[in-house]
Amino acid sequence: MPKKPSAGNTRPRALLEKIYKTAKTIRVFESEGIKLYRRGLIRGYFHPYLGQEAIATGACTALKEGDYIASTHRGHGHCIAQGAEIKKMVAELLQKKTGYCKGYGGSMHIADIAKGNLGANGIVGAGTPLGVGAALASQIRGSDAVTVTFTSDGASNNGTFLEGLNLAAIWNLNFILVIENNQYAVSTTIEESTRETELYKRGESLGVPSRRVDGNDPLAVYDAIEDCAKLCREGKGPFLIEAVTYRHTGHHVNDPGSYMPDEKKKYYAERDPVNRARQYLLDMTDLTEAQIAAFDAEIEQEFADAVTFAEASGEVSVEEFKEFLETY
Amino acid sequence: MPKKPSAGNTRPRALLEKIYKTAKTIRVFESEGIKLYRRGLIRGYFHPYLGQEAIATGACTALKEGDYIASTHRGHGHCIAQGAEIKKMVAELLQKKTGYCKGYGGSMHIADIAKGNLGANGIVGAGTPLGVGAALASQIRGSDAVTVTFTSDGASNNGTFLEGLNLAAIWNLNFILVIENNQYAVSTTIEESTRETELYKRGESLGVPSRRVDGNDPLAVYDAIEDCAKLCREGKGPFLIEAVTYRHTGHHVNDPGSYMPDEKKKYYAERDPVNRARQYLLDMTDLTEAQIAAFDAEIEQEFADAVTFAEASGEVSVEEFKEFLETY
Amino acid sequence: MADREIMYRDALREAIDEEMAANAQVFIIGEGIAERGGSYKVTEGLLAKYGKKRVRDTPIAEAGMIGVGVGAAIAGARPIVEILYVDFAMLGMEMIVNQAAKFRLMTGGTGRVPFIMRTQGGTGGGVAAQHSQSLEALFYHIPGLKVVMPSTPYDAKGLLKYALRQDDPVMFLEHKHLYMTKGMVPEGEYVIEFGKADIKREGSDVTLIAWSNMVPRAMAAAAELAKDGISVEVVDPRTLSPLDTGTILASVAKTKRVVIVQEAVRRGGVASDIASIIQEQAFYDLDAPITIVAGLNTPIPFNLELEKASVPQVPDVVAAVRKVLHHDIPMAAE
Amino acid sequence: MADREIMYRDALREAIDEEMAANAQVFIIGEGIAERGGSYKVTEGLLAKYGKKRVRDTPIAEAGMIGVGVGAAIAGARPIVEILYVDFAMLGMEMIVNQAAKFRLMTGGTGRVPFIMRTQGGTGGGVAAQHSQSLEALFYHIPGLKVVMPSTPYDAKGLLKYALRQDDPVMFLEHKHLYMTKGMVPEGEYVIEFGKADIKREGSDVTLIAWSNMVPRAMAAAAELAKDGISVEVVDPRTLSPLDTGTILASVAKTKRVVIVQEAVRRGGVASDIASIIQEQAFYDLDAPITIVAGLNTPIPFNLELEKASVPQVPDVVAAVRKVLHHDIPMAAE
Ligand SMILES: Cc1ncc(C[n+]2csc(CCOP(=O)(O)OP(=O)(O)O)c2C)c(N)n1
Ligand SMILES: Cc1ncc(C[n+]2csc(CCOP(=O)(O)OP(=O)(O)O)c2C)c(N)n1
Ligand SMILES: [Mg+2]
Ligand SMILES: [Mg+2]
Repeated sequence: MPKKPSAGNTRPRALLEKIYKTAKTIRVFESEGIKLYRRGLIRGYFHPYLGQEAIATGACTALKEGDYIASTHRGHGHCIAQGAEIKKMVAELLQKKTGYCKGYGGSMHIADIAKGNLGANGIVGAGTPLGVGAALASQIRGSDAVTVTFTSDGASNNGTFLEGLNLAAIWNLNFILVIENNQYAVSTTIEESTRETELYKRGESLGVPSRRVDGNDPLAVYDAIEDCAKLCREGKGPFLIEAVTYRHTGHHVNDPGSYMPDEKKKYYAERDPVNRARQYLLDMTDLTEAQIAAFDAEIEQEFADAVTFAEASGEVSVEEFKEFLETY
Repeated sequence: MPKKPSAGNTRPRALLEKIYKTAKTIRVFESEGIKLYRRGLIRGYFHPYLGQEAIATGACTALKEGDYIASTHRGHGHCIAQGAEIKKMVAELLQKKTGYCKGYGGSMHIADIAKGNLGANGIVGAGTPLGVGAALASQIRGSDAVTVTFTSDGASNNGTFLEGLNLAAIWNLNFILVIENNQYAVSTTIEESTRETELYKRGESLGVPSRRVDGNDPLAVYDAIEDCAKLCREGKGPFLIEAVTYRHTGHHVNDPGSYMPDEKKKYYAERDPVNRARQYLLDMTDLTEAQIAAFDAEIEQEFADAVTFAEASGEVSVEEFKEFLETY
Repeated sequence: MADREIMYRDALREAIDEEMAANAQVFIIGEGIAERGGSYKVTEGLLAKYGKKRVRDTPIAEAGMIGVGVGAAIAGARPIVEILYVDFAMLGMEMIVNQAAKFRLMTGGTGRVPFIMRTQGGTGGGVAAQHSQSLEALFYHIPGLKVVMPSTPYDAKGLLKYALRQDDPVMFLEHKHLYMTKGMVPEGEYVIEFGKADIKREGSDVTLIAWSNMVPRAMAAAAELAKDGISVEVVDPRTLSPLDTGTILASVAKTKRVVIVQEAVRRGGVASDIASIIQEQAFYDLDAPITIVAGLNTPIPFNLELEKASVPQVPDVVAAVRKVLHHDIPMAAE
Repeated sequence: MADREIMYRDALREAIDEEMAANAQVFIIGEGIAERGGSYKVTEGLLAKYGKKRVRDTPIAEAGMIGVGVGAAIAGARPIVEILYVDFAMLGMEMIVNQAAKFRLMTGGTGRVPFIMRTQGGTGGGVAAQHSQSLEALFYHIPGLKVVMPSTPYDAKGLLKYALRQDDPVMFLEHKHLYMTKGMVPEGEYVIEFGKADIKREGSDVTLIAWSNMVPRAMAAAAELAKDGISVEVVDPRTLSPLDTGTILASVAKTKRVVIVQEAVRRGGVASDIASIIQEQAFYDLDAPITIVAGLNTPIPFNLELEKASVPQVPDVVAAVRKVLHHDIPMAAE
């Protein structure tokens, strides 16, 4: 499945740099976030995006300002790729008033409406109709904005998949459904969940042009979304992209993932999306290892600063909460 | 689309007779029922099955005792084909205590559990998971019973379609989903409801063997269901059959169906399922027109007797109702 | 400008029409609402006026329609999603309860969801158990949802216009029996704010609280009781959430006796909640227990007589008022 | 046979295990319940014992799972459908409300639906707005559904066993905080009939009604109040539908004062309904308004302190009891 970048040595450095930095930022956010979780600083669910960075990175990088995304319970990566401020994300995880949702939402509900991110979601599958709705709003107001909903193999067995995508299709919306097929829903394998594991076929059966891409290759995802987004803006939407990938960890921080076979982990580790983004930089630009190491350091520093910021922040008080509720 | 019976002149007379009588009984029930409705004897919704008789008839005739069906809001035909007593059906429509549901249910809720009919349903799409449930119950108790859910083009855009059929597929249930594609949901055409009007493809996208048949040909439906039911009993279920058809009337008794183009009505009238069943009798058996006319007379008499029976029946009293509610 | 007598369904149409004309973000989707003008003709003519982009027919996909409406609202549009029967809204409960109602809080107040679900409930015409429910209590219990139940053309128009201008998800619950009822509606522009009960009839002996299709029944009961010199105050909350407890408590302070009538089943209904509030906040005002006249604890039967027996009729309301009026302090009481 | 102290989750497992052993029609489906033994380990070991036919993992398809369960029940099986969070049951509301609850009436009593949905609700652990709801009121309002909310291992086992032997759809609502709590459970066979409240602590000054995870808090409050000589009777209805009004009214007749505590939001909750019943049926027994201690009118926030503030804590219950006890008849009252 891993393939060479589609167009040889021809990508602009700015693009490759952005892709690398985004993927790496997600990697750092998740790895360091897990440490914060283990230190007891984060409560609730934490579903790491480790291993799937290519998808959010490739997809969001291909979008324009004004476009929308709708995300999942595994939403940190999408949020970062869509341009969120790391410190506001960390503050949210730490339940602080300076967080994206003032600590009301947490990991599963971070939204960044200013950036067009309609939010993570605690309900598997919900992002599909929500994203279609954003695409519908765009069409009604005559905007050519595109909406990408990130969804999952598990969600493709849920009724929201059929209903949402079918509505997008009959209305020719600027909508792209990205199925992140990481081959598991918690510990349930995709083979146990459906007979037809080529999920993109479900899109075809609704008359939606659909295809599979290597979900560990940020450029493959970028190309697919760029292509679909362009076609959307020409009135040819919607599209479905199935991006095949694999988690590096268990389902959430407390899941050891013992059901994940070593060979598969190894196979995908060899196709690590962050490494791949890095290799693209080395292969296609003049950037040196040292320069990339400097990027890394910057990214790590940004995260460290975010933690400092978040820890120094206060929480919404019960009084403020009750005051807010008076208008609820 | 209309095709000759698959196997020439080789069908047993008993089968053809049963098919004709069933289709004709449905035809009479609906035509006469509409008259009762117009006379004000029936309240609520009445969705005639006129024009679709081949489907219920062909399908239920192919089933065995102990098999289940789940039906729709357009459910009289399924109920009759599954062996219901006409008088209890008429009594139900007339709100009488002697009806299948003692007058509590009405047209949209007639069930005949003894005959394996899990009931009509006022919620479009609900029959799919319900039927899958019956198939699951059968599998768990080691029975080889088959369940047929009759569903509709409209319902195929509802989440229940995906969720129900997918569960049947992963569990290899003895389940057959029959989509009665009459090309409308009320006045909304199938082309307005979906881009891919070949609905059977949705089954394929879930790994379920699926095909289209002529829904106006009772033998084509019979053959398809007999075949699928046999394969189900060999552990090869589930299956999906899309039966293409057309209503003779509007959506319900009070819908003039003015949106239905004359050419289409004419096309399907020429392929009238009851006529077709009748022609099979004439072509493949020794039965004479006169003998068939005698069947018709019998069927009409049965309906007339049913009306007499129903009209003479009493209603559940408010006191009896309240007593029943004490256990509810 | 003059008042005219128009039907409830026309009042609703005017509200949608005026707000669509005023705000390009307003649009409407539903089954058979465009070409066919809707099952109750509320949307008739809107397609011709506003075009296919803003007036759309949908497939039978209630969860999807509601979800799409919620998503469009989050993205800044003002969708109206028409669901044919409130019973079918159960298919979209997830989107209503977990998404629409919670988004504002979950985003710390930054996200808003100006989503309107228009639908209708109640008994009528023998449409049986799956097309006759009164489910307002389900929405009423969910923080973040506004629940609106107009009983007259005037209220219907004013409340729907207001709904289309505020920023929270609204369950706009009409009644199948009311669409063809008539009432006076001004020609000119007006809106009715949420949380303002309307005293549909003033009175001094008993407070009779009713909403939606129970208001005409309450009014009929009040008229009948007036013949016996009993003065009934009919309070129509119009919006259940927010609930105008001020007006209710003021009326109770005056009458000391309360009957609440709802078409929904008694158990766990909104009437119980209103009763619980009154007894908690006006305990010493009450001269008799608050009486609830409500639907029986049953799905609605198809049979006409049983259907009627399942929901409050005028004589039931009359009897309940007489009962609370003639309520005597039992001998054995302290 | 002796009693043992076991956990709530173990009691649930024993109930399922024993009933699966006794009745081949009983089966269970859910997400991760087979191989993984369930998120709360309730179903651990059942796959090995009863095999893949009767213990099945499902895809993420709550509407489908619930629908399939209802269909299987109609066809005579006894399905248990485990839904991970009650919040997700909203996806299957149509099947619960329109199919499971109504089938018996719609068929004139001939059809039965012995369908059990096991799920869990309530706050705990920062799982935020879409994983923390207490939604019993939604099911309570629907005629035809039984609503069961056990607070102890003993009740959990006895009620679940009973549920698996009766013939109506049951919403079996567990609490995420209770799974690892312990209690005495006999070794031997027993069932607990629906509609029998349990007096968890006898007392004479105030009736404190609580269910599910509010029972331990009510007990803690009662213990604290006892230190001040206040005698609190804690009544746990155990099943909300059917509701044992007899036991409740008998307690009220004795104490004359009532506090009801629920984790769910105040508005439109079951507590309101119970209050409305008590005030209607025991008006002259009451020496003070019935006080409800309930969740705030809000989706549950992620932040720990705000989460805690959103639902009743022991001090809230203590304060409410003191309030109804020291309730003085206001000077101005008649
Ligand atoms: C409707 C719903 N059902 C169940 C869950 C519990 N749950 C959270 S994540 C998850 C697995 C999701 O698998 P998939 O959709 O493939 O996404 P992934 O976790 O692999 O990214 C489950 C079952 C949920 N959040 N929402
Ligand atoms: C969930 C749901 N939505 C809407 C309706 C209202 N309704 C009743 S029949 C119908 C059209 C159904 O079309 P289709 O599914 O194709 O079946 P047909 O009437 O053609 O047999 C609609 C919209 C319903 N009963 N249930
Ligand atoms: Mg997955
Ligand atoms: Mg159709």
